[in-house]
Amino acid sequence: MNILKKIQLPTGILTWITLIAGVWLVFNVPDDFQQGGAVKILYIHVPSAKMALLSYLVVTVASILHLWKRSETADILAEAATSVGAAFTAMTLASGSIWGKPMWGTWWAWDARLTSMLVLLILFKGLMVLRHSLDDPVKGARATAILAIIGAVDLPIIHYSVVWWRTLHQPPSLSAGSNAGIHIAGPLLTPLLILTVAFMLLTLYMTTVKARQIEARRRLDALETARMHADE
Amino acid sequence: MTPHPPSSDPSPVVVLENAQHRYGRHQVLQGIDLTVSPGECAVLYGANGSGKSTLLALLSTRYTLREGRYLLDGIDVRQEPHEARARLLFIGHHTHLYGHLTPLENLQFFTSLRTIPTTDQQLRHVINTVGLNKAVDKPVQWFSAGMRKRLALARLLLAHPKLLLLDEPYSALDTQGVGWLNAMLTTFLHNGGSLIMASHDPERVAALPHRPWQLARGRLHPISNAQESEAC
Amino acid sequence: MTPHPPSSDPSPVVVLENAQHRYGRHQVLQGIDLTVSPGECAVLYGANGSGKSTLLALLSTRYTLREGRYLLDGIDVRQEPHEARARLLFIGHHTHLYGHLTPLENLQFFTSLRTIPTTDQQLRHVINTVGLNKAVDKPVQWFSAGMRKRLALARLLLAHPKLLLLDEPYSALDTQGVGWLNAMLTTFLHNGGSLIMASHDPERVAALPHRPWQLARGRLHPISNAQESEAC
Amino acid sequence: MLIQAIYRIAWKDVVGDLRRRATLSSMLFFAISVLVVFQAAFEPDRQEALRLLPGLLWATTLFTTLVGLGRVFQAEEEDGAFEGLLLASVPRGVIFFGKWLGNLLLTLLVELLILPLILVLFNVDAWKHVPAILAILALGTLGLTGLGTLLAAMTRGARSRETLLALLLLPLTAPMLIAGVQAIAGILQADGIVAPWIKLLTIFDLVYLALAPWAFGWLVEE
Amino acid sequence: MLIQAIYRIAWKDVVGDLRRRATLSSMLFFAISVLVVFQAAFEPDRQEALRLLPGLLWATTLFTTLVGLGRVFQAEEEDGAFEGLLLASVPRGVIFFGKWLGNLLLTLLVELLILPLILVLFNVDAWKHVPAILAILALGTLGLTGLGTLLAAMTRGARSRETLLALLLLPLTAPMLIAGVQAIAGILQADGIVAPWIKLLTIFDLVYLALAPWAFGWLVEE
Ligand code: HEM
Ligand SMILES: Nc1ncnc2c1ncn2[C@@H]1O[C@H](COP(=O)(O)OP(=O)(O)OP(=O)(O)O)[C@@H](O)[C@H]1O
Ligand SMILES: Nc1ncnc2c1ncn2[C@@H]1O[C@H](COP(=O)(O)OP(=O)(O)OP(=O)(O)O)[C@@H](O)[C@H]1O
Ligand SMILES: [Mg+2]
Ligand SMILES: [Mg+2]
Repeated sequence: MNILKKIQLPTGILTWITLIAGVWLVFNVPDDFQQGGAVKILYIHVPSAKMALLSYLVVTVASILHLWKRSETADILAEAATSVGAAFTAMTLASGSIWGKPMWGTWWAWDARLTSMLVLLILFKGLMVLRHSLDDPVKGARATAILAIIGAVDLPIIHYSVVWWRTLHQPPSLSAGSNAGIHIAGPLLTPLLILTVAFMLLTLYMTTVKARQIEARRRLDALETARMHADE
Repeated sequence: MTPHPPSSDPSPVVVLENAQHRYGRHQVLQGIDLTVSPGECAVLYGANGSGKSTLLALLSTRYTLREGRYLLDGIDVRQEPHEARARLLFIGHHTHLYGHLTPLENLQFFTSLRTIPTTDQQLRHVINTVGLNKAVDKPVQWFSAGMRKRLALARLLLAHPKLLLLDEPYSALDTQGVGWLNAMLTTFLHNGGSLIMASHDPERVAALPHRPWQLARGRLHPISNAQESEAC
Repeated sequence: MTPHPPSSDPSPVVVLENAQHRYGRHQVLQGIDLTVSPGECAVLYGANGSGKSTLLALLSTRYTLREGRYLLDGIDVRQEPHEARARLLFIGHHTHLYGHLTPLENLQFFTSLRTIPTTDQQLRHVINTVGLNKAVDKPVQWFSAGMRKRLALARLLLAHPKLLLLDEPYSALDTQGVGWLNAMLTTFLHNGGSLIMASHDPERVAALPHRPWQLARGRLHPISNAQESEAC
Repeated sequence: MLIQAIYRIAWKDVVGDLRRRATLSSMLFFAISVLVVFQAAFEPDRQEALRLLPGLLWATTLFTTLVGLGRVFQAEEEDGAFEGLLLASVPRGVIFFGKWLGNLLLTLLVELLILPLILVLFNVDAWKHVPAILAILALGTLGLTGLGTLLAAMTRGARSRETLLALLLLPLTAPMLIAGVQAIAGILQADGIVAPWIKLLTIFDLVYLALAPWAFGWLVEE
Repeated sequence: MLIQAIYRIAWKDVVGDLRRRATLSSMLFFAISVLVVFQAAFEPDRQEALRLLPGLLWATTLFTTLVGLGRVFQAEEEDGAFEGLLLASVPRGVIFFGKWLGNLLLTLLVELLILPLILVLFNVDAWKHVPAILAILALGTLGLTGLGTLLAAMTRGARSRETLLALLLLPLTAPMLIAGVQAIAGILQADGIVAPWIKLLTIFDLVYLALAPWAFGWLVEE
């Protein structure tokens, strides 16, 4: 946990620098001929979507570690990444909806990617609720870890949904070899890459802060019980 | 083992006449007569399954009396069960506690439902008295058997019933708990309360002035203190 | 109150070394050492909430031992909990009974899960022995407290464990039940079984040859038979 | 006095729940997953969605209520807590209304949140009818939760309880459901008939809420 | 030996239930009332009913399973019965499969009975596809009940348990639901695609039934 304390400030600073740089670039890039001003949402939407998926991946890995090694650190990491991931998932859904209105003429459509992303949000919620519904925190942590691992089947579904099904949603455009859909051209690509890095740093920063918070709260609870059972 | 003088108090707290109870077709109690005066303690002995808990359930109004007469403090319980309930307190095999609430919250709920005016400080004091001060903020579901029993019995210090009904109050209590309970009950009787309890433990009851009864084959008989140890 | 001679049997049934248990961060047991030889009965005394039931849960493999060593009949329980379970029988505060099944069905389920070969006639005989012949076809949910306890204890006559763990076995039993239980336990010990029980009732334990222990502040100490009545 | 007791009982259930923050939001997310299931199962197109909207709303409300009913007496199951409640000297009706109030509040909150969501997710343009729809939902919910609370009390300690509860609730609420669906459908159509259905809903409410406390008193008697 | 233990545990749950005749019939009637609710809520015409059939079947199965999950560990809750089961010297996986088997059998029976009912009630002419539809339902039910049993074990003793169970089960089964609906829809159409959906269902079954006993072992450890 010490390492978290050390990296918190530097990541915070780096996050701000890249964020500001990215945003500056975004407002100095010509509007897309086809999409108009609305394209700027891309710079929030795409990075938050990636970070949502990344966070769930972190939760899964941390859950496996928690079960395997009985590591409490892994459990704290899983809990922290769950809140962060839920926030990014909500952000993806919100930004996607806002973007969808001008692009598709509707806030929402039940296409595979959108639906599976909604399922991811419900899953995150389930993880958060389950942990606190079981009164024994040890059991809560273990049940949550198992649920997270089972829920991980949703990740490939989200990612490959645009390939497996004919969807309204944009197929992958950053990956090499894709030739369908709109390609994100050079001048648009640079700020997107910078912002993706910025969001990655932001995720790291938020997870760090959250993890330290959780750790502190658990330690406080421990002190509380210790106080209660002192002297006996 | 102070034998209680046969009392002929003019206004008994409990008058039960010709009471009976059936579970389906199984007649558990028949022709039960029981009179208890203020300050008197009646102890019910009887083999397992003889109907002690059933009799207490009848007295507590938990089961409705189908035949016979039951006067509590002059009130006809069959007519006004509601009035009767305000005058009695029953602590049975079960503790009537909410597992997800702390001792303090459990007692708060208890007093507020019965509109007993108390302050949190008083409640804390009561919790201290029964030796649960260290667990005052711990949800009750994590209590040991004896701790639950102690908390259940703590209600005795809050409600001031005319009639107290206890089902095996000594079970699960340690020596200190038994001493504390007997002290509390002595005060209660001294202040004119009436007590009816079921027990298998004549050694522990011995510290209280009491009148023993035996339940057998559905009928209730007074017995002498000398017969106690065989009756239970 | 026959004091048990300090035994130095070469192959003890239970060897517990430096055992400990925590609920969350609340350390209930620490550095517990306990050795029990065949034919020996160890009685655990201690105040309410001192950790007797917790220690029994550890010994029963219900809770997993995190630190220390636990050998049962030569088997390392941490390695082979499964093997250990086949050698012990635990009857705790709870009766482990299914309310919707009759006594006979409950015992059938018990024996079939443990693959103890029995006939219905034998089971009926056992039910008679514990005095439940009249209730043999009645679903257990309608039993009185003492009748449930009797049925729970009847398992003792079916399983032939090396180690028997009992948590307050005398509670809810009437005098006849206590006599019957003590007779049964004496036979069990005589046949070389080992018994560990928690109790608050030195008067009733006195009928068995036993060695008393006290649990206080999370530690287990041997005490003399003279100290028993203060220890519980 | 009695009001205070009702409040205390509801408080123990609802506020106690809300304080732990789990219940309301998990009911909401449950309702969302019911929507996902409907979509996955029926895949209505836009035209169909408008027609199915009233049914969707009521079916979601119904399942949310149903799934929430187990909770109503859950806390009372442990260690004779319900017995303790019955032995307090409050009339049985008060206990019933305390339990009902807690249940009602949660269900209403969920409805309030789920309606706009449905409109967005199924792409239905009925925003100007939202207040009227909510009013009808609330009207139906009064009776629905009243009946539900009674049934939850009735099936306390029963085996296969959830199934039984569902089995009893669904047919009994079918008439309310039809009335509710028709009332909302009436509102969504320009020339729809609404008034008689609302009258019907009101009658159901009154009957259930008048009968329930009395029936409850009978149920807990032993 | 182990098989026998699985059978004994399932026996205690199912046969014990069936003998008292309550569970199966109440599950069946519950399924019927779900159908009534669907009918009241959506009022599909005959043409629509054919299109909605796969969804109707799966939604009914899903809700029936969901409502039945509370039952799976209900008998174990009382008086430490589950603890007793864990202390018997059978591997944890056996206990899981015992519980699962009981659950599976009941759900399959209900499906078997409900399918002809749906065809009659909604007046759909698909009798010649009955065996194929049943096979697909059964395939999906394997994984569904496996996952459900695991979640029921996971939420033992949780607060607001039914809501939680529903909240966890529905999103996790959404992919299976889609696959199941599409497979049956494929069968009903002359030139429908079925094979890939069946493959998907099988994969889900295998994954859930391989993970579940192992996860169960973790869950009951203390
Ligand atoms: C609520 C609606 C939406 C949701 C839930 C959503 C979800 C997602 C997700 C999860 C990703 C990341 C996929 C991955 O990395 O595997 C993504 C990427 C993307 N989305 Fe959306 N989206 C929505 C609406 C939109 C709209 C309206 C557009 C624009 C027409 C759009 C354009 C994109 C683009 C260009 C990408 C990057 C594609 C790639 O490189 O993979 N999205 N979206
Ligand atoms: N599941 C649990 N979670 C947290 N704390 C627990 C749990 N079970 C027991 N405890 C705590 O551990 C301590 C010991 O409990 P235990 O039940 O072992 O006591 P005991 O000696 O059996 O008491 P009694 O004589 O009352 O039965 C108590 O302080 C209790 O509150
Ligand atoms: N709800 C019930 N339904 C049917 N029979 C019941 C019910 N409760 C108790 N009985 C039966 O009534 C008889 C008396 O039970 P009761 O609990 O009153 O006995 P008790 O004297 O308290 O016994 P114990 O000393 O074991 O606590 C028993 O035979 C029991 O089986
Ligand atoms: Mg009794
Ligand atoms: Mg104990």
